[in-house]
Amino acid sequence: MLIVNSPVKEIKEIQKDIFLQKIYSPVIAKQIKPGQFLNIRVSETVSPLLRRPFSICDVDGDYIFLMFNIFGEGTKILSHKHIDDTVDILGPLGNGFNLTNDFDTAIIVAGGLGSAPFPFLTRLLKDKFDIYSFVGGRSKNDVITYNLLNVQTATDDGSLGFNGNVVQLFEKNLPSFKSKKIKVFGCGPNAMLRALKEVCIAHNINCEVSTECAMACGFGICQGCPIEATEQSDKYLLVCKDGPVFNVKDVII
Amino acid sequence: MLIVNSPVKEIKEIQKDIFLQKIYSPVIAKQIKPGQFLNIRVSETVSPLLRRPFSICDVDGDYIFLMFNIFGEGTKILSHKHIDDTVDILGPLGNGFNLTNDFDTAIIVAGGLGSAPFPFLTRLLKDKFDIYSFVGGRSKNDVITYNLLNVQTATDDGSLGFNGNVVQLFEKNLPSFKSKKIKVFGCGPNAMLRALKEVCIAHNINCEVSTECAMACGFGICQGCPIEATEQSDKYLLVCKDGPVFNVKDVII
Amino acid sequence: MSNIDLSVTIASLKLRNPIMLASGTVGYGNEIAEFIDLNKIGAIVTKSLSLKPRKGNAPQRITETPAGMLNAIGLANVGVEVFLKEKIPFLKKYDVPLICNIAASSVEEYVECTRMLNEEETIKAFEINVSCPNVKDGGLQFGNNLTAVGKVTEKVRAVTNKPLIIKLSPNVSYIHEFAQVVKDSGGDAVSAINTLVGTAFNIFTRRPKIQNVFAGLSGPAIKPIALAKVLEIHQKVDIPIIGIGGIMNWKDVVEFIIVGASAVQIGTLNFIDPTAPIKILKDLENYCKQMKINSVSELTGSYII
Amino acid sequence: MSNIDLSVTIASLKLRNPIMLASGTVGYGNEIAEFIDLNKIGAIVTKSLSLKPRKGNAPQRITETPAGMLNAIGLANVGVEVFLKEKIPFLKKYDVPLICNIAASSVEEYVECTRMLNEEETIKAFEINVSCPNVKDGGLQFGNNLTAVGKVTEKVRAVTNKPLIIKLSPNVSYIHEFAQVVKDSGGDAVSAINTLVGTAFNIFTRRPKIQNVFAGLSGPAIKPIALAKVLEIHQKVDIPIIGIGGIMNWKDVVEFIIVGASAVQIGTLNFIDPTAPIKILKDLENYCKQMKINSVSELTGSYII
Ligand SMILES: Cc1cc2nc3c(=O)[nH]c(=O)nc-3n(C[C@H](O)[C@H](O)[C@H](O)COP(=O)(O)OP(=O)(O)OC[C@H]3O[C@@H](n4cnc5c(N)ncnc54)[C@H](O)[C@@H]3O)c2cc1C
Ligand SMILES: Cc1cc2nc3c(=O)[nH]c(=O)nc-3n(C[C@H](O)[C@H](O)[C@H](O)COP(=O)(O)OP(=O)(O)OC[C@H]3O[C@@H](n4cnc5c(N)ncnc54)[C@H](O)[C@@H]3O)c2cc1C
Ligand SMILES: Cc1cc2nc3c(=O)[nH]c(=O)nc-3n(C[C@H](O)[C@H](O)[C@H](O)COP(=O)(O)O)c2cc1C
Ligand SMILES: Cc1cc2nc3c(=O)[nH]c(=O)nc-3n(C[C@H](O)[C@H](O)[C@H](O)COP(=O)(O)O)c2cc1C
Ligand code: FES
Ligand code: FES
Repeated sequence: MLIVNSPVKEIKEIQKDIFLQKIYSPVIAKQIKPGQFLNIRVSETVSPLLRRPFSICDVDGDYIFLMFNIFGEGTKILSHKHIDDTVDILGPLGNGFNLTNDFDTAIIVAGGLGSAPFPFLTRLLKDKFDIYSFVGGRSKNDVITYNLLNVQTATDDGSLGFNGNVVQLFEKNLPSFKSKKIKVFGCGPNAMLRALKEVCIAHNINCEVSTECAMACGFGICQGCPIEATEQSDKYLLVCKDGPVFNVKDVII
Repeated sequence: MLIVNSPVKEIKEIQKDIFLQKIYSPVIAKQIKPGQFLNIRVSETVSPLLRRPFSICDVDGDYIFLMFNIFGEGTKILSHKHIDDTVDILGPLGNGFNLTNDFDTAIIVAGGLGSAPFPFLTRLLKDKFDIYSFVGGRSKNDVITYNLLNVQTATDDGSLGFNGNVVQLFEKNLPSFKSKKIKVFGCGPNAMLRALKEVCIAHNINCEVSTECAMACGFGICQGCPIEATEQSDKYLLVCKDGPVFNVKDVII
Repeated sequence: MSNIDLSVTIASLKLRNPIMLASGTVGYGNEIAEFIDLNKIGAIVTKSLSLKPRKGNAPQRITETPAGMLNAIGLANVGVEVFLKEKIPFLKKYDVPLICNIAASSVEEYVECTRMLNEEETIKAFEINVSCPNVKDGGLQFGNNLTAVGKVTEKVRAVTNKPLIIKLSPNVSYIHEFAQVVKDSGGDAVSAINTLVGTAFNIFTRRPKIQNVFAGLSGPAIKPIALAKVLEIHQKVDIPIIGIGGIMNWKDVVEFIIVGASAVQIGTLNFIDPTAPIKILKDLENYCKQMKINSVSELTGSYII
Repeated sequence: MSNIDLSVTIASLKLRNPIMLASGTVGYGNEIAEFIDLNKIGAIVTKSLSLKPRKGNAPQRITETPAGMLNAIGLANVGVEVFLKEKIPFLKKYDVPLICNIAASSVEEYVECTRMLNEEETIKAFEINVSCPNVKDGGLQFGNNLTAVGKVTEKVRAVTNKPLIIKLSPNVSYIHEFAQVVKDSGGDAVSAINTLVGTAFNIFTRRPKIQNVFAGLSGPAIKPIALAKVLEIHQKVDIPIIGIGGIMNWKDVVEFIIVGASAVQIGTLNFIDPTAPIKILKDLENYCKQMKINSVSELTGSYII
């Protein structure tokens, strides 16, 4: 964990309303792993006051990438940064995806901005594993397939790909992975993660999801980010410290 | 009085720490008079919350100019604007200098950033009147002579021009205006304005000063900007509405 | 024309919409009328009036704080007589409900002010400021004292039949107790909240930034506190509430209404954007459309807890 | 090395400097130790401890507000026993005064917690949280009730000789009355302030943003209020004050000290910049140099009004 002021080097609108920000931050780039996140202070003023958590989207040499849409004030300010304006980064945070497990095929299941952590995961896994990506959204504009491999898409309104949600699409395709040792990596809205958990548990599939919740500190001192554990019930887990990546077996989403 | 969102077109550091900002704002440019001011919202966020008052420094065609230094958060944000970023302007505000009086020679007495309103005044008066400018500051770097005419300078530390304050310099030069019908226009810190008032009243010179104080609204609804009147004592005058320019005879500075 | 009903009712006071302009943040209406059409506003509340003119505090009266501002104007106002003679004529030209806010340093003065203003038909209601923290002889002891608030309400009630609104102090532990006293003493509604007591010092001179030392905190900084006070009253006392405190946009207005306000007042925002009240009205209407709400009054206290 | 004396004394508690880390904003020190050298800090205050472990409130527990944040953590903590067994060993490694903050729902529980912790020599003082607004069975009634605060102080005083600090609720009209009761009941110092009661609602779901509905407001938004409370106490009661509320930088620290604080606590800022406490120390020293102040304790209550 460190705090570094890093210059923005590029901001691209990779598709309508979705921004990719390239930041020069060699030390973070060196340390961070897929599934970890950064807590970013977008302004020196008190508005917004708190840092904003963002998944590490990708790493390329000394550069890191964030992916976001304009949700509120913080992301608006972030999207308006000029080249060489700096952002104040606290990270790397959280645990990241567990990549040591025994699997030969990685399956990504992402809803909406849930695609954010997966370009980096894909980059690291693609030479050693088979990767299949199921990507969904409410509508065509919400589906983000940027830098993913072997993509199949789903939209709630049928405007792109499969007409339905991405977990249904994934389940429909499950039979094709029968001969593989698969591991699922999920990220997206809670409702989607719940559905994904159900499917994976029903089919006894190893599945990790990156969860989201309101955060203040991002590193375990505020107790602001509880998530209910499946087992021990006398205490909550913390999304920022014990997660954000959890095995679906371990938490109640 | 109107509210307009106007784009910044140029920011120049005219001397160390002193910025001149050129803004495209045709309607304001058309209406505003020297000595009036603008109340500017520098950010869409709540930080800073209130508008910041600035004298109109100059007008050129459809462009207006502000002059400022980095004092706190508001002026810092203002100085960091990029070209075509907008500022939210409320104005013109206040009364401005009274130029209908009977005088043939205008004398400007300015301390520090008190020079701000005078480039515009000079521009409007220079073809019809003689103008002499006495400009002071604590030290060389604080003396702002930008676009002023017939300038004599004073510094407290003697690093430039007369060694002493600008009011002393002005008083020393008074004899040279004996044959003229002079009017003095002053702006600067309160201590300076008090001294100027004393000199002008002692010598029975017509003198208007642009005063400053904390403001919220800038147009008379908050009652935040009282200044004590010389005459009637059952109520305060408002700097924003009754001023910011006052005849030194009318107010207790 | 839209078919959303924005009108609201507070006791017998009918307003075309719930957006009022708060006391002390619009003077007597003259200046803000240059920016907005007062006829479109729900109601305008005057600067607090006292029996005699008050000069107010010496400068400095205001300073900015994080997402807020402190003020200690000291109730500078023209006094009831001058108000009636010189300020009412301007306001008569508009078709906007006028609410007179009254501040005083004794129960008798509250009653006397009300009596003098009561005849003027342009005045549609009274808002009694028991909570101004900046007047040393009045203010605090009234607003933070249940008995005093009860007594003021009762005595003023006795001299007017116009809707009587008591503007409550937030500087108390349980504001609903005050709302209950107002109700029990014959008041028709409460306004919540007035400013919170605050201060600020210059660290180089070690002097207070505000000449009066203690001052009133307003602006978005106080919004969460104001919302909690409104909700507390709504949960415990059956009385119409006018929500005030840190409103910056239509979303804040909706939030106040959801937690229990029948109408709201806009204060500090008028200094920053005097056109905001009108913009908010449009946005409020859009919200109602989007949420399929026919009448904004349905929203009042519609929280789901 | 500099020749500015930053050390301060609060009753018998000697601190190397006035910068403490506030309860609930640094856990038990483990995480923040990755960012700063705890040995340089004036003191560290633990998350409120209760007799038994507390799971705390269900999510959502926090939300941002203008220049502030609301929290209703619900005093999630490991409990006194686990604290002694598992958390103290880490803290023992540092030479930083440890202050145990205690929260309870009854006078007996306060006393019992204190008794259990009193033997542990690493603990240099107690801070009694009578003012947490988020615990329904405890909290509010204690902090806003003079008699209860007096009783807790007296009973806890009876079981410890260590410095006893009572952390006051700001949700009262006259906080100095509480400081006076603390003094009269044997307390050594007061901390002011804890969070203010606030709330926030989602306008589309109409549900509270915080699961507990009411929550505590902290951050720069509350600084002017906190300063006024500290000043009020300093003007009326002769007791050491620890100033808390919205500190974002060294200037805020100086402001608190000028209005009467002997030391300060940094809360929400730790979430935003955990290295800030150390930076503030340097800047505080520079300020003293610039102002020709030899000992920071000279500054306490040095306002000129
Ligand atoms: C581990 C993690 C990784 C993330 N990765 C990304 C990413 O890669 N790209 C991206 O666009 N977004 C990501 N997010 C979400 C992102 O943090 C929010 O979109 C961002 O905070 C919005 O800030 P804002 O100021 O624009 O919006 P605002 O309108 O100001 O809202 C943000 C506020 O809402 C609260 N909040 C944030 N998230 C939640 C939530 N899930 N539930 C309830 N309240 C919440 C916070 O307290 C915050 O103060 C991630 C969140 C987490 C926790
Ligand atoms: C009529 C008028 C004209 C002005 N013209 C100019 C100009 O042309 N150029 C220029 O650089 N500055 C000018 N100023 C001063 C300018 O408004 C301040 O420098 C500016 O507000 C600083 O804002 P900030 O956010 O940078 O500083 P901050 O540190 O945020 O301080 C500004 C805050 O201090 C308060 N404040 C501002 N002025 C005073 C004061 N005189 N006394 C006490 N408190 C005060 C305000 O409440 C404001 O919120 C003028 C002021 C007035 C009233
Ligand atoms: C400069 C100023 C002057 C005020 N004067 C009065 C007043 O005279 N009477 C009164 O009842 N409230 C007065 N108030 C309080 C406001 O009406 C309102 O209750 C408070 O500012 C909170 O709302 P806001 O956060 O929207 O400003 C004043 C507020 C400000 C900022
Ligand atoms: C997330 C959070 C948790 C807190 N938990 C506690 C607590 O357990 N006990 C306590 O006495 N105060 C607690 N506080 C209050 C702080 O110690 C402090 O009094 C308050 O936040 C004001 O200071 P600040 O504005 O610097 O944060 C908590 C504050 C926050 C923000
Ligand atoms: S965000 Fe602070 S503990 Fe997780
Ligand atoms: S600044 Fe508001 S009345 Fe002058």
